[in-house]
Amino acid sequence: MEAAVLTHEHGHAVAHAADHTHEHHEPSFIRKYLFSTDHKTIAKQFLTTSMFFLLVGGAFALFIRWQLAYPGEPIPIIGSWLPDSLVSNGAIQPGFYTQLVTMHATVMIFFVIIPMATGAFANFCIPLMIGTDDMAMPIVNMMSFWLVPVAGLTIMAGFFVEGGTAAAGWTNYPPLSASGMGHTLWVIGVFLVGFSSILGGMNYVTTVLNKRAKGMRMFDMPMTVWALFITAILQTLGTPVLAADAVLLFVDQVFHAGIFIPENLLTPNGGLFPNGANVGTGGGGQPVLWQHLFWFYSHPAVYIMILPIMGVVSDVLATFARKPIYGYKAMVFAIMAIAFLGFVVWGHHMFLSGMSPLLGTTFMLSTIVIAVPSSIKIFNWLGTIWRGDIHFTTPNLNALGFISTFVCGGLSGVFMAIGPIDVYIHDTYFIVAHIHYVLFGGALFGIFAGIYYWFPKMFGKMYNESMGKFHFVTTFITFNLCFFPMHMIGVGGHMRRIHDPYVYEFLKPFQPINQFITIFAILLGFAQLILIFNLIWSVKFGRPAPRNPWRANTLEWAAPAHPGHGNFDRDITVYRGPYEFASPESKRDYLPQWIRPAHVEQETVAKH
Amino acid sequence: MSALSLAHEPVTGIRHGKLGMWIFLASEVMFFSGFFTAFIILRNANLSVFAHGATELNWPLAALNTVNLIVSSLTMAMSILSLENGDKGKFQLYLGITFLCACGFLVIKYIEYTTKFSHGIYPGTSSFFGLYFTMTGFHAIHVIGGMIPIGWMLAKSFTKRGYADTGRVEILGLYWHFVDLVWIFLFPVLYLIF
Amino acid sequence: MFDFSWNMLSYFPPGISTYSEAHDDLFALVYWVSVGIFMLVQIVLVTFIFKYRHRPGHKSYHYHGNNVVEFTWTLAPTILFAGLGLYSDEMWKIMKYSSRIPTPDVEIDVVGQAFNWHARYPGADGILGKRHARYRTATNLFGIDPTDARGKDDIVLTGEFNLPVNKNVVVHLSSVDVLHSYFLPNFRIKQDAVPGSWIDVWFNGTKTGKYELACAELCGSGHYAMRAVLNMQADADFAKWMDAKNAAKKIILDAEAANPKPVEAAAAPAPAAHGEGGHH
Amino acid sequence: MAAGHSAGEMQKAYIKIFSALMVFTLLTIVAAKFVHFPESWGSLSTVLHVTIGLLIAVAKAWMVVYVFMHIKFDNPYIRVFIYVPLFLFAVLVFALTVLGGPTL
Repeated sequence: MEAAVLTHEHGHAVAHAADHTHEHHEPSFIRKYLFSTDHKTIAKQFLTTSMFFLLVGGAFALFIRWQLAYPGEPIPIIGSWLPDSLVSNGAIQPGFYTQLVTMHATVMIFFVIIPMATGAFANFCIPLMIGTDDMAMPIVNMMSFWLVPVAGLTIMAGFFVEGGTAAAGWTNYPPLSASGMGHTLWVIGVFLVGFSSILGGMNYVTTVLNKRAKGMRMFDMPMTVWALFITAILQTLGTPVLAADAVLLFVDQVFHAGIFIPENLLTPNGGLFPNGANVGTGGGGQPVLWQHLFWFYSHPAVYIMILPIMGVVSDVLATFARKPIYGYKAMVFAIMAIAFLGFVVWGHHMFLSGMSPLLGTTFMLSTIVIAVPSSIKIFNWLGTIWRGDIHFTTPNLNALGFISTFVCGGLSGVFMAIGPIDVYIHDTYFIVAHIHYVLFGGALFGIFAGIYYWFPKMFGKMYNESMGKFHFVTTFITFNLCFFPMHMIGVGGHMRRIHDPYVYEFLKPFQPINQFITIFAILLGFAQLILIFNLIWSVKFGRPAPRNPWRANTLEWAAPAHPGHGNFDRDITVYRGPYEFASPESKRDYLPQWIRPAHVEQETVAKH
Repeated sequence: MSALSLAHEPVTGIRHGKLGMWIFLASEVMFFSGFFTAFIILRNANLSVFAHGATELNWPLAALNTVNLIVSSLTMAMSILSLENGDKGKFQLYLGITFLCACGFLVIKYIEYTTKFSHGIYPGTSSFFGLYFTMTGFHAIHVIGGMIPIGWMLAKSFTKRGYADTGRVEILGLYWHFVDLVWIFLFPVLYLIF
Repeated sequence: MFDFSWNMLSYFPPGISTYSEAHDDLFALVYWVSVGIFMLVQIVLVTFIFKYRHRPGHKSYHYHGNNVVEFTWTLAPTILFAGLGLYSDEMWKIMKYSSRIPTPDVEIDVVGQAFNWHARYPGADGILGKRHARYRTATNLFGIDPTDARGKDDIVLTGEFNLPVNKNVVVHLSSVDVLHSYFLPNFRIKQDAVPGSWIDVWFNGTKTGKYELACAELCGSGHYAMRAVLNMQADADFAKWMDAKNAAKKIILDAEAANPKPVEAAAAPAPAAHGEGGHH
Repeated sequence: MAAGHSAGEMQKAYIKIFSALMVFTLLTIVAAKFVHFPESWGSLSTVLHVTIGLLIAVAKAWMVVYVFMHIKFDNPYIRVFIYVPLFLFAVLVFALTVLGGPTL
């Protein structure tokens, strides 16, 4: 059936090709856009999919914000469209609210930031930046993408099953998550998206190790590739643990084996929780075991979300400061250190879980050490722009914005690393502020920087610069005004994931702050439409991009303006590191990796 | 365009597929690590339940399966060797034995499972059996996952063109030995020691 | 628009436990260190952005970095952060190590149940009766052992609890269904209530008054309303309140002894206030 | 084929490993099912059974990896893919059992 469709479509495409006097044999629409094995097409598929999910997740966030600012009041316009099982008179019901917080985080983490960072960027950048034609395993690559929409649909299907979708938070802690169809779908979806991540990761590691262009040593690779490479290692080693955890939760949900469910638990109706442990021969399950295995993946996952972005930002900063990366090797070692430490610090998410306090001390010390490589990176970025020649293009603005917000997110992380302080701020809005400073202010600004930076190579068109700048400025301002006050209500004790904070006396004074946050959250949400409009408009009407619009040094700019299958139209040999900006060897202020030394000499200025 | 020399020998000297397979196996080790960690923690918390559960299992059948997998591992290694020597007949023979061993493994597994079900033992019976069915079940899925390419290569080798991609058979071999490896740990941990 | 303060520390609810001050001081230390680093980085960043902006004819400095500088800015944060970690460990030990829990003056059991908090007081004999999960039912949430005489007079309360000030209170914490988290903002206390295990939490309140107890771990749709009130009383008032509760319990126990049919104890949990449907 | 090793040598090595695996399988069954430690040893007897069983399993696994999976002959670089996940597994188990055990 599949094959029949393929050949049928294929025949059509050939006919069309003849009509339009195409020179080359044109693959069918399905082969070209749906089941393409070209890494650039797969990158675009990842990009569009996660852009779509970004809008979905953003909409969920605005629902949440509306409820916190104006609890019990109907959602404007949309409220009346939603079914009564979710809203009453247009106002969000508590059950729907917990589904929203769960789905907002699930979508944003598993279907926006991870696919964007390790799907879109890794796919687009790795082969181009190491000077090769495609990934090592193109078909595996295609499978890696197609698992994402399947997983997304599986999780989204939860909204249409009895009892609604998953509602136990994105961390899905049992026993709350151990019953209900929505939770089972969540577990299946996460397993699938994890499989996609593993397939992607093994492909990226192989590609980087095996397919580098002639002359390119590991230490000639751009920071983006380094970061993506280390991230891919994290993906392949961390994700399977989450997969195993998900399988065990599935066994608990479907067969009630009692792996995470202790003996004799009550359900909310007062009955006994269905559980192998209750029939007499069973043992007590351990809810904390889920948390250990979950965070053993999900802490490295935090770095899966941020490391690629750190690489992208390094490249963007160097290019637009027209200056080599300060401390290239130190940056690489810092990434390695973060990745290694990332695997031994998961317990700081569990200071309150009731685990042994000795383990708490251990995790506290290991976690605080992770601040060191992070600060090395910050200092090196500052060193990079020091005595530079900074051009304020949109990608660079986003990269600079990244540094500014990431410092804040990193420092608020120190509070969480310290156990006794975490006791108080755990599960409050301080954590929410932190995660958004890291994942929105950090990852998303870096993603914007990357999208603008590689847009010309991806689509062969230039994006609209003024619209890009406007998008950055509005996003940066509204972002800070939206998320910074969350630190304050967090210190005030405002819990996260609560449908109506004002049942508590001590939270009542925070309603004006919540309204303030909501106003800027709405503005922030709408500011993203500028980005989407800019991208769509520029793909259609943008000015054609030159081959190397940023006068950058890395190999992707050696490829044609809009590279086709196979990427390069010239042989690629690498002669030097990726950041030879303002080199005295060259008359120009940049010296690409692929220029032959003999060729450079022709334009060399007299050495002083 | 075709004169481009972008496609060159793998930098590490290890074929893409083989390198990818090793990374995948590293990933698989972590996957089973998750199960084994859960097993260790729950076993320590519920020693008597686990000890009782293990006595319900049929260890002679599992021992037979162990032998089964060891034989298949040997024949898999020998089949690669035969193909490298160009001995098509022996390649088919050894790969055939490997396939048969895998079938035998699944048949024995089927007998084990159905006996458990007939005694009223299901994954929900206790956390021990939850883990037992999960771990052996995922191992069995891996066996099936290995049988598909084994069967395909075997079928291909009987066609006119034959099958001569030693690199691919070697990659498949790595996977197959890994499946054996997992069983080497599952056998004592689930059936023997408690 | 609202009371706004740049000083994040001013948002803390008033601290009223013996270690809330030490906790807030530690927080303040980390806060000011962070503010210092934050300001430093932002000022440097803005200065560089302004000073090294692109101007025609301006060329950047070709420089790859310096190992001495790298070493310095690796070592400095290592010392700073490791010092901070080691310094905070003492506070962590005070809050969490069971070996550091002082001799209790008052001991109670607390369990979370979607969406209520229940507490068990030792009753007239001053001793909490034995408990085990296998005795747990919807009406015996604590799993009080029916064969243990010391458990007969235990008093179970829901939603509002009284405790004495200036006494070491030890709470044995658990849950009967899903994870909850025992959050007393004014006491700087938070601890997950984990079904299947009993975790000790201790505090010593220094001020009388009504304080709120919240659930901080998502436990279902009614999570937001899983609120209870903790009434901190002077010693004498607490004793009076306790006596009244014991007397009331005695009447029930006596009636039970006289009447062969067991009278439903006052201990039976009130129906959950916000529990309609609840859990999926 | 492993460089510098003739097919005959390899075949001999395979048969040797195969025989060792068979012997070790027998050994592990005997140790677990037919060796009984004195009752008075109590939980030590369980600990001994577990240790012996796992040691034999590790030895068997090592033989499979070393010879059947060609680690002995292949690029030494591949060993990384074995050591790293084993290290992480060790971290996980160490944290949950040794550090996670005591309540202080």
